[in-house]
Amino acid sequence: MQVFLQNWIYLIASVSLIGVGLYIVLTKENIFRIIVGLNIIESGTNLFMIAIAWHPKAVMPIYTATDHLAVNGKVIAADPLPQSLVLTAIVIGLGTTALALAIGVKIFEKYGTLDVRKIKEAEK
Amino acid sequence: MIIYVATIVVIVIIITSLIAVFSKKLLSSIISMGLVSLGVSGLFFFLQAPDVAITEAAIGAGLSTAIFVIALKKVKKGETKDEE
Amino acid sequence: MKNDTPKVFKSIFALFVVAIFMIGLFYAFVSMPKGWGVNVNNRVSRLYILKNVRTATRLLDSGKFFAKGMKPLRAEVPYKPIKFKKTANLEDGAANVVTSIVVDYRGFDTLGEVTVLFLAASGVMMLLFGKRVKPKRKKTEPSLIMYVGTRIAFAVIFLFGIYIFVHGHLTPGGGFPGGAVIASGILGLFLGRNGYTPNHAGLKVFESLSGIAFVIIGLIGLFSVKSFLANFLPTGIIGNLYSAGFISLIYIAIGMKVGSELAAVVDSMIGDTKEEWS
Amino acid sequence: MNIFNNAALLIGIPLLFAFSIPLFGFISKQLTKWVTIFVIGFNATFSLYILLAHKFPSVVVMGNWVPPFGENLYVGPVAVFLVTVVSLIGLLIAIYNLWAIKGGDVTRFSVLFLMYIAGASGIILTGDIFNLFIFMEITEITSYALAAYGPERRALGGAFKFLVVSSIGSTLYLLGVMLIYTQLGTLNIAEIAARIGQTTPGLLTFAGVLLISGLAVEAELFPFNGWVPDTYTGAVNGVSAALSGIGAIAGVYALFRIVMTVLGKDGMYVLTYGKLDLMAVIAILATATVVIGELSALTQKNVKKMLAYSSMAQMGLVAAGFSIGSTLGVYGGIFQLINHSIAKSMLFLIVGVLVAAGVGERIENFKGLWKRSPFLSLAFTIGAFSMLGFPLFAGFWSKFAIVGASIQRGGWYDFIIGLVLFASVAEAFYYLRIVTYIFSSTEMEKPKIKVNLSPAIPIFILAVAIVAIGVYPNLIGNFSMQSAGEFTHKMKDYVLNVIPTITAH
Repeated sequence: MQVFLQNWIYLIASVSLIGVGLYIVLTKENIFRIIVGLNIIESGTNLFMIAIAWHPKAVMPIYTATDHLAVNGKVIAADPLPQSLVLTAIVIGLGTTALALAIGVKIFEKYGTLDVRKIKEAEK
Repeated sequence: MIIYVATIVVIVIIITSLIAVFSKKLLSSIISMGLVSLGVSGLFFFLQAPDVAITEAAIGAGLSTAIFVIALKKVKKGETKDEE
Repeated sequence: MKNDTPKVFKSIFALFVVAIFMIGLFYAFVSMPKGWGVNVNNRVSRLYILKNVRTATRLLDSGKFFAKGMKPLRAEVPYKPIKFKKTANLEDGAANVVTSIVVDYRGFDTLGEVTVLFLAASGVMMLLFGKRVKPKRKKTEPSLIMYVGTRIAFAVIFLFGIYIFVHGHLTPGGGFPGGAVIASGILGLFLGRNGYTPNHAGLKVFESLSGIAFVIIGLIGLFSVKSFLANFLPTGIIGNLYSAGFISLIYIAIGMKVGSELAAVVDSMIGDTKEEWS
Repeated sequence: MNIFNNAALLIGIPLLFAFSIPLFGFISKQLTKWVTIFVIGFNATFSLYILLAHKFPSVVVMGNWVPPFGENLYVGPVAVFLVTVVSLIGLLIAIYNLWAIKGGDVTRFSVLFLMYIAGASGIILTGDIFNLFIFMEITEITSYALAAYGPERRALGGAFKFLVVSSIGSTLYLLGVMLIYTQLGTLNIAEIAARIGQTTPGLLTFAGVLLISGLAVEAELFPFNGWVPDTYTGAVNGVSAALSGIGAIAGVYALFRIVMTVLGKDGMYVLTYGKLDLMAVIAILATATVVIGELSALTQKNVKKMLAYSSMAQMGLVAAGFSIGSTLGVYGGIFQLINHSIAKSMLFLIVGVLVAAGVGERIENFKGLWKRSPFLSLAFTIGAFSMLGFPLFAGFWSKFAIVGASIQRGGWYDFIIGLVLFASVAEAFYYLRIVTYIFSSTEMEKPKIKVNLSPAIPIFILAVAIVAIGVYPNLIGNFSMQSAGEFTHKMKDYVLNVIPTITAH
């Protein structure tokens, strides 16, 4: 049971988050809801990237913290490179979210609605 | 042992993300997005990535949600009701 | 045209796309090697496993590097206790390996990342630009306790943010979360008092100067060590505050930049503006 | 491995000035636009120097870590040539912006425009697959913000659509990068390219599909280009010119750098590793793009929207040229890419001048334009003829090369080129329709249009460039041929220049 969970639980979490986010983006009409969906997709992607850098016996990649963390005389740290990539991805996600919200607020000021369908009709 | 805690967190995250899909109010869907971020940051900690966990908690769960709520307040000022 | 499609079809189509995507990812995960390990005794480098970068570079120059198999990717390596002594290069200068990667090996990425955040903030400010309109009186004024409390909390939060980004090379954290923490403290000030506005010109100058500082640190590297964003400071002993070369300098610049930038974003989101086009 | 670290200034100087433009903004708003011009001018001069002094191929080492360990920029023939073109066109559009950008937050606009050019240069220069993602984000974030700029409300809808599509695209790209990383443990393009044969074919195919769907958003290929018409129509004209002239170059470059250099096999015609030949997939997508783009453009009454659809179709043509996979095909693709950038950005600038003069964007408004402004009419005609591929105009040579390459390859590529040529007939129809409108006479006498110096200079230079390339194609052709070699001979011209000791697997 434990082995099964270790292998699969993080993958299930990340993939279902990506799926839920994609579903929101594809079906919802409210602009703010679409941005919520984009955020959830981003969380799922980050989780996926961290999960494939991990090993059940791994310790965190910090020298001063791992001094006494030998497992059976052997030690493995989680792969730090994907972690650094995810740091970057999180910050980029914040930037995109802020810009999208600014555009959304602007759209509400000018069209008086956040519904994508109504905006399309107003353009015609 | 910690994997069972992680499993519970994962179940909570998935349920919360489903709330984000089906909730009628925009505010509750935004809050559940923040909760998803918070749960994911907890998972990062279980996955031995404390740097990422702190960053996600501060940026993804904290500031991102705050900006969201501020923007939502700005939109609500208009008279038009805009729930789906 | 698209509006006439019933909601059910749309959901079914969405579910279809999502299902294909999820199956693909599951398939990919099943067929990939799992559980990447890194030996902490060796230094972090491209392969993180076989060798440290200096030896690897030597092997690379003599053409032997790629002849070695890439097999021992997941091998567990016998544990040797680490002795902290004076370090020779930045590679073993920082106690936090992720920091070492973020600022040193992939420092150029981080410069780009800071730029992305700066551009997003600029975009928000450009879109919400206009003449400030005085906010209407709120129905509920924040109470005195809120007012005083947020101000006291701001001092503590500010200090904590600075702690996070100064200790970026020793403990988890770094410039980005530190800056975000400071920005959330400023957000508290907004909530504590109606009509609070930070000093806009000050924020702008602060933001620009810390960004310029980052690039200039890179340019100093280019002119002294002959490579953009190269370390030019001594690296010290692992675990000391004054170690890890220019990492802490860069993190201080990043922290200040991110803090002032996010504060400006919050400010332009909260304020009401009326745009005018000449 | 030649090292030329000073080329890092191509990214460093724009960043330095982008951060300091808000400080210049305290002095004067007009000054910030001049700073933009100065910095892009520096980039153009420096890259022109590298091109003419033949400082390439060389590698720029970042942070003193040699290529497979740290990050690097690769200054190869493609990179130098495309960066030069990008910064020259960017310089001309920046000169146009001096006159066109007035209201709103001009300071921030200058920052964003400058970083848009620098981000496109970064995409072209970088030698690291994740760094490519960062620069892609820089160009995309700036382009959402730039596209949303302007007094018109339709700009916002287009910008939001672009944002949603391309942030999903970049997520997919990131997943693809991670899948490759799990197999090879590296992010360096040269090393991945050399060792791509070691990966599992199934996983590689899935990763390739993810990478392509991420990159096709900016390269405007068929299922991912729904944002193009709205965004181009809504944006201010200077921005539309930049999006179609500069963003397209960066997008197409990134797509084919990944597909041909990273995933491709060396050979007579480039094919890709994995279970599925991704070059063939791209050929089909490109054909679909051409057909759909041209047929949609045919029905448009709004000139700007028509130009947007036409731009989509031209990108399809470029991708079709690249996907033939031979040196001649890639040569045609690059040549067409540059011709398209020059002509399309000029057409958008002309529409901008006309709209500002109160003429309007609809086709009927163009009636009798010849009487009102001979200069603009002539320039528009030159651009339209270059798009059509008339002899003695720039577009002729590139279309000729693409057709020749596809005939040389034969097989089912004959079918593709047939469809593309059929679609070109539609293109001829709608461009000639505007040209006849321009030269037809009207009864009513309307006032003449006065063109300021600042928009006139870029339009004039671009028009002269089109005619010059048309008369003397080797002006661009030699460099294009040189660049095409880098795409089709990846080991000899790319990988070994970056990591000399590596062996192919």
